[in-house]
Amino acid sequence: MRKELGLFLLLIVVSAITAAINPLFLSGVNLLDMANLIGMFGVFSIGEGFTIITGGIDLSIGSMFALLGVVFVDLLTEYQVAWPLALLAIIAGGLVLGALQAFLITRLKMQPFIVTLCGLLIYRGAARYYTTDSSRGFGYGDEADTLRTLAAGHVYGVPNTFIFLVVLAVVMGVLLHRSVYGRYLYAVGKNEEAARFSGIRSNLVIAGAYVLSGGLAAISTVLLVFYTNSVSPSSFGNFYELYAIAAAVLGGCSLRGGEGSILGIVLGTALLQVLQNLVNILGIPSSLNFAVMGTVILLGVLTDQQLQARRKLAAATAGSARAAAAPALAQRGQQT
Amino acid sequence: MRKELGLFLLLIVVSAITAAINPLFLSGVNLLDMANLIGMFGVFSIGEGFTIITGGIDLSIGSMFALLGVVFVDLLTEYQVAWPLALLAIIAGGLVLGALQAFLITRLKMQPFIVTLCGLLIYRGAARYYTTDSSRGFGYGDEADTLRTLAAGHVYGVPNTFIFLVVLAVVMGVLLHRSVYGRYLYAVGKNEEAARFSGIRSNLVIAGAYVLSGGLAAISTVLLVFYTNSVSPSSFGNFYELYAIAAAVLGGCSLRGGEGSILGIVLGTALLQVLQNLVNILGIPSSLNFAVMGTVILLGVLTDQQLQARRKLAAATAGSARAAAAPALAQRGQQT
Amino acid sequence: AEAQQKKTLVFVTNVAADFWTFARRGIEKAQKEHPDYNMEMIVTTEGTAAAQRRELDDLVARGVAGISVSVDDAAHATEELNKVAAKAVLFTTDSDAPQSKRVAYIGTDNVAAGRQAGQEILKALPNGGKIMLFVGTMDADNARERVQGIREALKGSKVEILDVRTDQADFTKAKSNAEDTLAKYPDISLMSGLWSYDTPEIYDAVKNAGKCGKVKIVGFDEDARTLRGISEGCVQSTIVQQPFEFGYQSMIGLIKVINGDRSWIPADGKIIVPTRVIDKSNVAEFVTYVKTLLHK
Amino acid sequence: MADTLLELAGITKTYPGVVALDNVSLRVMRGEVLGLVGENGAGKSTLMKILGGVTEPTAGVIRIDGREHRALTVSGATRAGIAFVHQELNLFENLDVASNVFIGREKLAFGPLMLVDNATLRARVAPLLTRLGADFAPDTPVETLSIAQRQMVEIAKALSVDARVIIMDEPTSSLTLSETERLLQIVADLKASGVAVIYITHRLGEIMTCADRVVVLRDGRMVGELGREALSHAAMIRLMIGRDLKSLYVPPREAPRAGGCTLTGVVTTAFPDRRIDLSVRHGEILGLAGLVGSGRTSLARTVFGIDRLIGGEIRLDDEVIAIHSPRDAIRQGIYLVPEDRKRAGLVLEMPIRENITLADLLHHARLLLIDRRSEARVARAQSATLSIKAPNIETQAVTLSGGNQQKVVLAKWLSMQPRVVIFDEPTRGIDVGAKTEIYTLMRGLADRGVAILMISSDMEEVIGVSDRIAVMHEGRISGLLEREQFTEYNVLRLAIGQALEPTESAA
Ligand SMILES: Nc1ncnc2c1ncn2[C@@H]1O[C@H](COP(=O)(O)OP(=O)(O)OP(=O)(O)O)[C@@H](O)[C@H]1O
Ligand SMILES: Nc1ncnc2c1ncn2[C@@H]1O[C@H](COP(=O)(O)OP(=O)(O)OP(=O)(O)O)[C@@H](O)[C@H]1O
Ligand SMILES: [Mg+2]
Ligand SMILES: [Mg+2]
Repeated sequence: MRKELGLFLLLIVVSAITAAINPLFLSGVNLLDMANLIGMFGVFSIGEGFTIITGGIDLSIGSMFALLGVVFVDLLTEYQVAWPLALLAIIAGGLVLGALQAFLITRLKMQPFIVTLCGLLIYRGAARYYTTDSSRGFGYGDEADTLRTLAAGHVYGVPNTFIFLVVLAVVMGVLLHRSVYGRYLYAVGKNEEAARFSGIRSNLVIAGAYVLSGGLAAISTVLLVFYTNSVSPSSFGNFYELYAIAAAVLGGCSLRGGEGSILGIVLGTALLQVLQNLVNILGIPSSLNFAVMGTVILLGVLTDQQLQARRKLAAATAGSARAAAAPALAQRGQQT
Repeated sequence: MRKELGLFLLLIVVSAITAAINPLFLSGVNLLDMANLIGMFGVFSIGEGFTIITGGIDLSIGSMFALLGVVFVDLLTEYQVAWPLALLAIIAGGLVLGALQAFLITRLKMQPFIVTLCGLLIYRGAARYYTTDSSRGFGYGDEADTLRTLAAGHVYGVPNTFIFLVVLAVVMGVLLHRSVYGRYLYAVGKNEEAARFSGIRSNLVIAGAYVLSGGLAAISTVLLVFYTNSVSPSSFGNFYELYAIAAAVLGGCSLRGGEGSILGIVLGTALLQVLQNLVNILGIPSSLNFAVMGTVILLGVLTDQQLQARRKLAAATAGSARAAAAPALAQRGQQT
Repeated sequence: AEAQQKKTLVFVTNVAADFWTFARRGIEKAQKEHPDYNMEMIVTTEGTAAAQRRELDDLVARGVAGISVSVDDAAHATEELNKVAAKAVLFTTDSDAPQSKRVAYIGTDNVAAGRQAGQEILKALPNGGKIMLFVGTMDADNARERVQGIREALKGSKVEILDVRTDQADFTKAKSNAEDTLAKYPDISLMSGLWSYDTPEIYDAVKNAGKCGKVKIVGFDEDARTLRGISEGCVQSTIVQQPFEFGYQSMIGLIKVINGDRSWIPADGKIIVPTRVIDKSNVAEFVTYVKTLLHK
Repeated sequence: MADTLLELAGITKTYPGVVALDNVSLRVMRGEVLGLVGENGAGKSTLMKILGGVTEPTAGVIRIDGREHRALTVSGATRAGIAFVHQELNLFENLDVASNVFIGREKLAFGPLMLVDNATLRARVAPLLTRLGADFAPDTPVETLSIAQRQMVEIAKALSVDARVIIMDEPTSSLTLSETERLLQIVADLKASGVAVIYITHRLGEIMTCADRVVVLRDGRMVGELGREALSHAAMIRLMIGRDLKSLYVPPREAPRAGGCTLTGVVTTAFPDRRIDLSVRHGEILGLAGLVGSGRTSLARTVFGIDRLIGGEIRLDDEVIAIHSPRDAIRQGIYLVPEDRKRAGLVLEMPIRENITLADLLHHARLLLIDRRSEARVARAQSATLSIKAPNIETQAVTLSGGNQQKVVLAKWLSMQPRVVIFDEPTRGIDVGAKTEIYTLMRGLADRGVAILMISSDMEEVIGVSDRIAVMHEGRISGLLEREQFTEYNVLRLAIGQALEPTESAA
């Protein structure tokens, strides 16, 4: 929880400074806009977090958005499929892509980085080929109005995406932190061999994370599509996997696996969105958008690490020696 | 060497098929064009390979190109600096950025993925801010003609970039495969702790790889700048780190560290360039460019892995036992 | 506090490109004329509809008075634009969204620009020939419209469009696309770059291949090397827009509307800034103009 | 002997190129303690893994309660009442002790939600820890535990299953005498309550204490069985290595010389409030005994420059030396054979040759380019001297047995000029045959004038090999024993922090 607390403090400090410079930061409109974005980005970041906890990574998310996005819009507009069906089809699509990657990773023992990198390349290529590089959107008609209201509407002004994220975070939080599956996920992420020796079917556990990530990416696709109302296959969702990874890592996930929490991921997402918002709100040149993000991530991770090291040193007075040395070594040491 | 042989065969097969469909693939013009691109991409892929062998990764290369690129052009055009000075300045710049990252990774014990991801964000932001989002190019004058001839010229038709790559590959090959530093690099990549227990200064060894990667990125910047003659801070070199990683991984580097060869990296680069070229030569829709690349990487890595597993099975007759099991397990280990 | 009093006008681009530097100069000129306003330019980070929507939302939240935006994926942004139009004076520029409630569009007619390019291609290839088009991505509106214009102009002629190759705005890829085309089609007659960086990369590739004059080039926009190519005679001509005017007129127009003057806006809201053909005859004068704008 | 609990019949297991087990049959009776011994690589762990459901046999059957199984799964084995303490630690550092103990067998709450009931898990683990005499709580994160403490968690894991058979694969390899004794007591208790224990160890003394029956494996075959009455060190060793062992320990040939390595007031990070004074003379083997966590490894790491020296000074032949990194130590001729050879001693994926020359590479290089022939020469010479069993010097270290791996680590240092060598648990997990060879090597070094500090938790070894014994207790040296004072009793008294009995010191 310490990690989350630190992140929360960072979030508060950044927000306070921004609000001090431009009070409009705290205006209702702005907060709700941000809530909406946090909602959308949070959903797929949670999925990414699961794959990172297994010690893997999912680089394919952004391209999945493009592929599922164009298909989704086409289903609704071109083929006039009823929205519940279209929604189901897209979610199924996400799950299948996730399962495919999971198969390559767990069965054929390929590295997650490679598999999902190829996914990144292939899905976007497929989306571009399928549309012959033209964008898809809801233009003239009002397709799937019910679904649109669900995905892009709000309740008492609070965006549904945000409400959805809160509910999802609770459910996933229980899954990750309280359920057997969650425990196995941590176990597999830390020491897969030992997990197998304990009778855990590690392949299934890992596969689950990728399938989940695919499913959540599919849901995010729908949210994002209704946010932008259009999908341009070559740019839709480009680089979003990096947001997700950054959010998860900021939130305490370790790329070595076995670490991370849902609360952390959500806070990480929130911080990234606040950072982007403040660039616009404070009128900082937009070219500095990424630079601000990079700097804050760097400083955030660095501070956290230094604080933790100090804490450990203090704890070491209680008599532990290897404790401090071992993780420091493992930091960049061998895996599994 | 087996891995390199397999890759070489793949390269031959792909080329043969392409040439069979369109013999122009083997025309002098086309081969020399490709040689030029292989030359440019090979240089920074070798740097990336070094960081991957340490068990790390360098995601910042592409953004370095942008930042160093705009500065380089400005030095030559705006500030009229003599080209040898400008060249030195840029190489120094690359080394310094590399050293900075190395410092964060080895001294402050941050994960390479995080550090270089932040580099990716920050350098590009800096480039865009510095230029206020306008591109830099050699327009009206003929700046640095000597350097241009060096970087973009050719000898008996063979592009200098390619010749440079060959020389560089030989030098780096000796460094990696024959020198003390190379041996240390593998040792540190495989087992940092054991390396330290043997008196190797692993921090220095790892830092060396990042500095080298920065330096080679700087040289690539110069080559790329003279290829395109202009640098747009927002798109120059975007995603090139992925090419480099893909080339290195195709060429036998493992993201777990401790594996890889210069020959493999060069062959990997060549394959990627051939794949892009064949998309154009065969008139495959451009939209499928990335998809073709993704598919071939996936199939290549997969086939190689299956072949290796089979070979190991056969080799095991010689008596090695646990050896087979261990790498198979580690296969899906986490990355650093 | 004073900054809060001043009304803020913002110019939002669709991608980060050089083109917008000219617009920036236009905005700077307007700023000088109207120091009582606060003028800004936002060059988007991503060039995606999502990123643009976020920027617009943030600007509305900030309470800016006027926005002129080059719309990403105009056909589908209506709803968002209407939301913005309810809170601020909204212009579109460069890329229009005619269904939306924007007050005015200040920019190019890209189909017309395409037709102009088509005419130039016909002029360069009186006996017909094979041509290839190059662009960043085809899912951008201006790319589609320009291609459409070119096709319209070439209809019925003996000029054949072989293909459109895309490069994702990667200059290196743009150049290697051009090189590969020269390798694949030794008999290609003309290559045309639809985005500003495409033409100079084509020019380099053609020149390196020693095919200047044999392979003709017609392009868009005013990249320095494009203009140099025209002076040298390697590039036939280029179709230039007047982004300076986009920036300048957007700002001046926004101020007029804020002050209640809408009389200058036509019924369909479209204020077309005409495109010009730059060829050997007028390139010298144009280069001087560009230089004074960029290097001041 | 009527109660056969389970039976392995005709078990064969082949790995590609290796026959790990060849037609082994084994019967386990209710309430007996079955010792399983054999050299490294004899197939002990493999046999037990088959029984624990971790691997499948190539041929043979497993009979439990009269039912035949071709193979077991982990959960199947657990259901059949088989619990397993693995040789390699199989813990999850990111989880707490209770979660580790019950991993894979969580108590669930809220029915279909499959949530883990942590409170119950902790409540169940607490008594087990008390029984083992562990000094940590059920909710302690495992990452903060030492190796020995972790081994206790592994044992608690096995005890937590309501097992009929508990397999213990080298459970005491990291434990010192007092914990070992406690474990042996637990084994006795288990036996009394009718639970069978299969006990694997290379410490034959433990077998002598607890086993009812011993089965000996060699090269994957069962070569013999000894009943309680026929049990002796010599008998076991004969079966294990197929010949008699002349003597385990070699006496010194020369008396220790003057000079050596002296520590004065050394403070380590592990015990910032304790000071250590110790000196090792050239030509002697100084044993360093102590309980788990007494600070011996920390001392070794500090002297070797891995951990920071917080205070005090290190002298070598009366000269104060500054050691900030292993490099400094190596330059002074101070070498460390670490306790965890796979992690710290070897680069497993490298060939023997490269491992041997790793620390001394600059001597095999001209202009920083490596001279492979010079490397090969040294590597070949070393593997001949140490009789490393491997096809050739290009064999990867992973494929070697534990003993041979340890010899490679030794070869690395012996190819240079050692002045002081610290051995941390030099024979952990190594069979008797290899042990003797290593003892002989150590003695050879000492006779050549090298000062040797041998950290060991194996009481027999400490007493058998050392010329003097220093004992550590909670971060300080609690006493020094000369040869005539060497008794288990004395070592143990010092290890638990009590003074020697006056009669002893007077004698
Ligand atoms: N990984 C660890 N985490 C926390 N504390 C540790 C760790 N390892 C050792 N310690 C503590 O550091 C102190 C010294 O341990 P050290 O390993 O030096 O002792 P040791 O006598 O060599 O024990 P061992 O027999 O386990 O190697 C002890 O208090 C021990 O509990
Ligand atoms: N997963 C595996 N793959 C291939 N060979 C293996 C594997 N596991 C064990 N072996 C081989 O099987 C043989 C028996 O190994 P095992 O681990 O059972 O020996 P052991 O008697 O437990 O030795 P030790 O005393 O060192 O623990 C050895 O030759 C070993 O190399
Ligand atoms: Mg074993
Ligand atoms: Mg120890």
